[in-house]
Amino acid sequence: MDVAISSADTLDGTDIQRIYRSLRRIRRIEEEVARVYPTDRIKSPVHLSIGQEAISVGVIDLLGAEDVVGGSYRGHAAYLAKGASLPAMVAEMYGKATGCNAGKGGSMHLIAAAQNVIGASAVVGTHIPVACGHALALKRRRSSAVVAVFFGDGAVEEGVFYESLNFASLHKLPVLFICENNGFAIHEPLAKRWATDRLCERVATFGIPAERVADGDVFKIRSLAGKFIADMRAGGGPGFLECLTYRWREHVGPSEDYDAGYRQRSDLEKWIANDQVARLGGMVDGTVRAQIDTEIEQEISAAFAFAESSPIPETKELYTHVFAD
Amino acid sequence: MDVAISSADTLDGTDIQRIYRSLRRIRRIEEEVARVYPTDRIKSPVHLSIGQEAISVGVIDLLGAEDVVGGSYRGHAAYLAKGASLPAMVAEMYGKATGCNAGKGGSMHLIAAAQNVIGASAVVGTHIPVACGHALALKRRRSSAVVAVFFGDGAVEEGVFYESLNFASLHKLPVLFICENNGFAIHEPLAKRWATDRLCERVATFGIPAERVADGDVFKIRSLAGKFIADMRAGGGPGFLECLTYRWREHVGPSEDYDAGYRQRSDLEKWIANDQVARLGGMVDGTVRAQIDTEIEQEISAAFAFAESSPIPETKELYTHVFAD
Amino acid sequence: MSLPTDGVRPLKYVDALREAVEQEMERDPDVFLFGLDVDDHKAIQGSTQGLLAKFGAERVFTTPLSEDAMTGVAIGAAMAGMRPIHVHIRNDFLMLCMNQLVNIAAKAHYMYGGSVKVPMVVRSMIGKSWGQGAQHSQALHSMFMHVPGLKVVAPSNAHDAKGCMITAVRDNNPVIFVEHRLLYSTESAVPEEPYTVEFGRARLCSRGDDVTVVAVSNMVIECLRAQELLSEIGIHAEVIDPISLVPLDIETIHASAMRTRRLVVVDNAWTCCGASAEIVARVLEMAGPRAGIEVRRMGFETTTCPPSPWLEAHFYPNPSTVAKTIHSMVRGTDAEWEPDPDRVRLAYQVQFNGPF
Amino acid sequence: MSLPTDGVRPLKYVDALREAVEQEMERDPDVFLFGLDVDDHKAIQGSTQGLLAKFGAERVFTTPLSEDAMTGVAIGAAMAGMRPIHVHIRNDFLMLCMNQLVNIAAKAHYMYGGSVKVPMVVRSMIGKSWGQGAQHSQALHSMFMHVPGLKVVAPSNAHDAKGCMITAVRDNNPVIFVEHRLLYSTESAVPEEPYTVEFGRARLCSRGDDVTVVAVSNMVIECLRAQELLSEIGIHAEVIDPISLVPLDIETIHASAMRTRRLVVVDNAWTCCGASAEIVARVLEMAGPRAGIEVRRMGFETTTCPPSPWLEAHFYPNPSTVAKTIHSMVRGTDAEWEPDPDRVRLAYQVQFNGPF
Ligand SMILES: Cc1ncc(C[n+]2csc(CCOP(=O)(O)OP(=O)(O)O)c2C)c(N)n1
Ligand SMILES: Cc1ncc(C[n+]2csc(CCOP(=O)(O)OP(=O)(O)O)c2C)c(N)n1
Ligand SMILES: [Mg+2]
Ligand SMILES: [Mg+2]
Repeated sequence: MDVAISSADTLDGTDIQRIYRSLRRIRRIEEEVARVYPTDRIKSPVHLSIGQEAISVGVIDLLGAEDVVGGSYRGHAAYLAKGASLPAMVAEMYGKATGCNAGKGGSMHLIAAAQNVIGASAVVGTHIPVACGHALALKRRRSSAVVAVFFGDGAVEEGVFYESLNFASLHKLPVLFICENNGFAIHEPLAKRWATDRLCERVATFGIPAERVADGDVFKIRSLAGKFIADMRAGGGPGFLECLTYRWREHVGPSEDYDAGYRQRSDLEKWIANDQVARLGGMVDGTVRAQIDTEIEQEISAAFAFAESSPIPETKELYTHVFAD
Repeated sequence: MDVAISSADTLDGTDIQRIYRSLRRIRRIEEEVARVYPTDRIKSPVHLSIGQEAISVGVIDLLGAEDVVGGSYRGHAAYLAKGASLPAMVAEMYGKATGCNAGKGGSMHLIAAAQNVIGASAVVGTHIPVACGHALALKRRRSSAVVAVFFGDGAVEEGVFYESLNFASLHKLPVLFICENNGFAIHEPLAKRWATDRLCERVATFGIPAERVADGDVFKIRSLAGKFIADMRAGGGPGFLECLTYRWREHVGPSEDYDAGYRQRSDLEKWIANDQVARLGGMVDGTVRAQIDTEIEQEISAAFAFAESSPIPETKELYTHVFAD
Repeated sequence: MSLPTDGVRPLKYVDALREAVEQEMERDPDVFLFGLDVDDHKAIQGSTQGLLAKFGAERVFTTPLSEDAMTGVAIGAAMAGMRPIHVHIRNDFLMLCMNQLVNIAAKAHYMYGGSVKVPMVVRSMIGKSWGQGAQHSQALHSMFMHVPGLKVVAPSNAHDAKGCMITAVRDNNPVIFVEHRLLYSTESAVPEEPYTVEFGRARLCSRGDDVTVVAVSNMVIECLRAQELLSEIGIHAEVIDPISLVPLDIETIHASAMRTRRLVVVDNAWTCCGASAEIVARVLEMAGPRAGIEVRRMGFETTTCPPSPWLEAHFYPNPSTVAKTIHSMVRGTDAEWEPDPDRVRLAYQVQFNGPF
Repeated sequence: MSLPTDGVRPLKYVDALREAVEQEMERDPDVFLFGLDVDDHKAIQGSTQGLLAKFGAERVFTTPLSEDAMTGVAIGAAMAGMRPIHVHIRNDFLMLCMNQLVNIAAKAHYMYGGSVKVPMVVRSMIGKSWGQGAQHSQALHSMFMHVPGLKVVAPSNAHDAKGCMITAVRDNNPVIFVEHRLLYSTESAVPEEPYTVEFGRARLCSRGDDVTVVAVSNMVIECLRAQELLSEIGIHAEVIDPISLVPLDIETIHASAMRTRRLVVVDNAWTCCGASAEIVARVLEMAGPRAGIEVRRMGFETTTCPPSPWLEAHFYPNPSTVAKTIHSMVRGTDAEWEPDPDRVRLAYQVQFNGPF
């Protein structure tokens, strides 16, 4: 069964199932992180992706193993969508030796070199030029691989964002910039931070084609990303995607915070009504879906069990890796 | 006699004479700096304004004493146009105690607090947010004064430029940004540094009206600046002016450098043909002009003589002003 | 240093900071407070609570995420005669505005020949625990100490936090105000009235003849606890809190070290080119070769801060490691001694569980 | 440290830098060179001359004025397996990219659990004279020494410049490469072949029993001249060039100071929390209280660098002030001595007249 998507792309049932699985899996992992969080077994602050999964999933669905992904401290979704290890991620949050960063990074810096997840910075926006450096290396090596780098609406206020755009365009680097615009930096709304919302227009003046997806539609995101990625593989320069989205939970931590007064639950409700996990779930055959859901739960249980039973780092690990050999 | 200007403004003979005097004065001062330079009496690197005078003069002609001007290390023109002391400037270059910075700044940091010349940074672009801070103070104090800040085409590549634009627009600060685009940062042409030349378009996306003057016409510059300044005095936000121009001499130092290979003398010749000093000179009655020119020469001689005869700083001055009382 | 005693009540560090800023903003309309999140409901852990309501959005406002330009804005506003207090929620983020701080703020008064002043305060917090790790746990004050023209203060208790903040706001120079997150909830006796704590005068926190301990910021608390543990076995540590690092009251430290002949500097930071190096070097330069002062520096381990608590536990000096270091200096390295772990655990500093 | 002797010829520091980069770029296609102005006709005072022509614009290229992002680009490229050499014409400009260097480059290998490496070299020059003043004359290496994960080298002669550059390019960590503008024209014997100068091994520049002088970067030249002046009156200084500041060969310095009982550290930088503080503190920690080592730090005056030459003359240590300091340590403060000004003037370091 082929499904006609608003974006005019055509995806078959396998595609839909794969995308659903990825969305659902991330959602459930994050929910489980939130559930476990109060037990204090997670030893790291957590910036959950719940509600924003469609962006990572939509973009990364079209990337291959050799392609590169960089994200921010709110980077669980991108890490997972790229196929990096779930047990290693949970173990990292648990501060265990088996973590993807060996217990030395924490949830804000997830890395998976084998899957080309290049790590993340907790200093907003500062991973963007690093991603451009990866793109430069790919280009110099005549690779057809590309880089996708994710960041929030706060990151575009940092000067380094503009410096990076200019350089990436000047050198026609294969890097797709993706702004996950959830309208807030911590509790501060765009209105207090952005002079205007003409972001795509601005990025375009750097000679970078820029598109905006206002409704969180995973297929639109995927389709636009696909166009950019194809262009980049053909030697074109960078692309830019602004995706409006919504952070369902608090900025950091497991809970909701609609009582804090800085935003309204009614805004959440609009986004819940448009939830891509539920939407895609509805597009998958019930039996298949149940099967997928079960597998996800099993994978999650196993991952948390793995983290739980993993050894803590040896004290000497405090001193290793200060310098590389 | 009224002179009809291309920009449709009307200036009378006094205006033209004043503008001519300012242009000619700066040109001659800079030429004198260049002439004296090889004698080693000037104790500071010099980044001459020769060829770029019309920008400072055109903008600052419409500013009052209470208005504020900030510039870069290539800031002699702005300093002089704002009416700051010539003897103090020359003395500063000579490293004398009577210098505008008491011999502690040098040519790259000229300041004149009494004339609201707020100083300059030698780290490209980093004076731009400082100028915005002055504008914030003016606004908070309900002053109708405005700030004009000058910088080169290199400065707009620094992230802090964009951060400053966003903040200035967000807070509707009375600051006029003026980019003196002479096509080079030291010897590097725009083509190696700018992804595109859509600068004004980009600035406009911050909600800042932006205009470009391509031909160096002092009247156009003055007229556009006048519009921005009037808007700001009326409570409007910042404005942006990009002025194409040409640096006639080498980046730093007194000489020409057309033998270096990075640019052509033919480019200079186009700009010489369009020289605003000569142009305005031609608009002033010969006798008046001779009188102005003579006065300028006398002023310059006196300033250099003042610098020459000024005392050197006392050694203890090395240690004063590290902290303010 | 003025120490009024009327209207004194126990107050938390976080509230002392807030009160100082409130009183200065009342006193002087040129004082304003800005920085990311100063106006939200969390109010920088409460340290800016209520100020927006009281002074309005012109004087209390958040900013875009543009630390570099915002620092320039503070400098410009300060040069124009205002008195900005610029807040960063993390000390680590100061790396984004080093150029403005080092190349402009520190130098403006000097390079402009004394014709301008830059009266601004830069607040920022040092993080610890909760797995914040590499980029949210640094304490980089020594970088600012290195550059002439910047003042650096790191009050360790609520009283000094209030007094230093008032002094900082009134100072005509850029002041880097170093706060430690774990100090926020600590209480001390704080007068209601505005008062100043003079920069460049160290505080003697405990008297002792066996060793001089200079402790910076949060380490004052850790060292006082170590001092308690040691006093139980008859070792008497003189704990000195320099309060301000620039200017530094080296005379008090030097005089104490000349008496005790042992100097331990415990910084809440790395030691290499740190405040601890400076204090040790300066004391020994002053003391001369015949003083016979034994010196030791303690601080962050020479590594990156890991989030895993089992590793992080060894990253910081703590009452036990400080006490043991001092014990071995006083009683010799052969003398074995392990402070009672239960007593060590009683240290005020329980594991921090966030939020940031 | 390898010291081949075949094909040795006198070479200038600036050419030694160029040659090292050229040879490494030939050897390893992953090495590339970028930074503002590396490809123009001035070629960073000649230190990148000819490299564009030889290796092409993909491997030798200028950048926009975007120090922060360009540093991030270097880091990313390095993480991806390349070996960038990023050039800044001024040490002062590193303040613009402190965040990338401190919060990412220094920490990546550690915080990513060893799964990535960041092999990059950051070149930058220290300026002096020609009235460059406040923002073009700083030497901020101690800030980098403070942060674990960064290596810092400051070769003082052409031989070490070449060998250190080759070592730096091959190192798998970020290396801050500190150059002094006034060293560029100095010559020393440099082998034609590629060779490495090992980090963490100090060089003994002159032997002496009266005082140990540790000199950093350009100060090696100044101190050797001071040593000459002193030797004429029978005072013998042991001048040590640490070459690399991180890692630091403290053992060599310590051993020398234990013998001479006098340690003078002369840094080409401010002293507060500087390399000089670190070296003094570390030696005295190691030496213990009974070593009786007299210590002295010299460096920039604690002020901003002024452009006026009459003020600037007093800002830096020079052969005369170094010699006099040592003289008073060895012969006592009462012993008056003024080095012959003519002999002092013979110092290699004539007034620098630019260009930058
Ligand atoms: C440079 C910097 N400034 C401030 C912070 C504190 N901070 C942490 S997350 C955050 C919000 C960033 O917002 P955005 O980029 O929109 O990402 P989101 O959290 O919404 O995904 C801020 C301000 C930081 N980490 N880094
Ligand atoms: C941040 C920074 N990077 C590099 C330099 C070195 N530099 C000095 S002047 C200059 C050129 C700047 O060009 P532009 O802004 O166009 O001004 P212009 O000199 O053309 O007036 C450069 C790169 C500097 N001073 N500051
Ligand atoms: Mg956001
Ligand atoms: Mg230019």
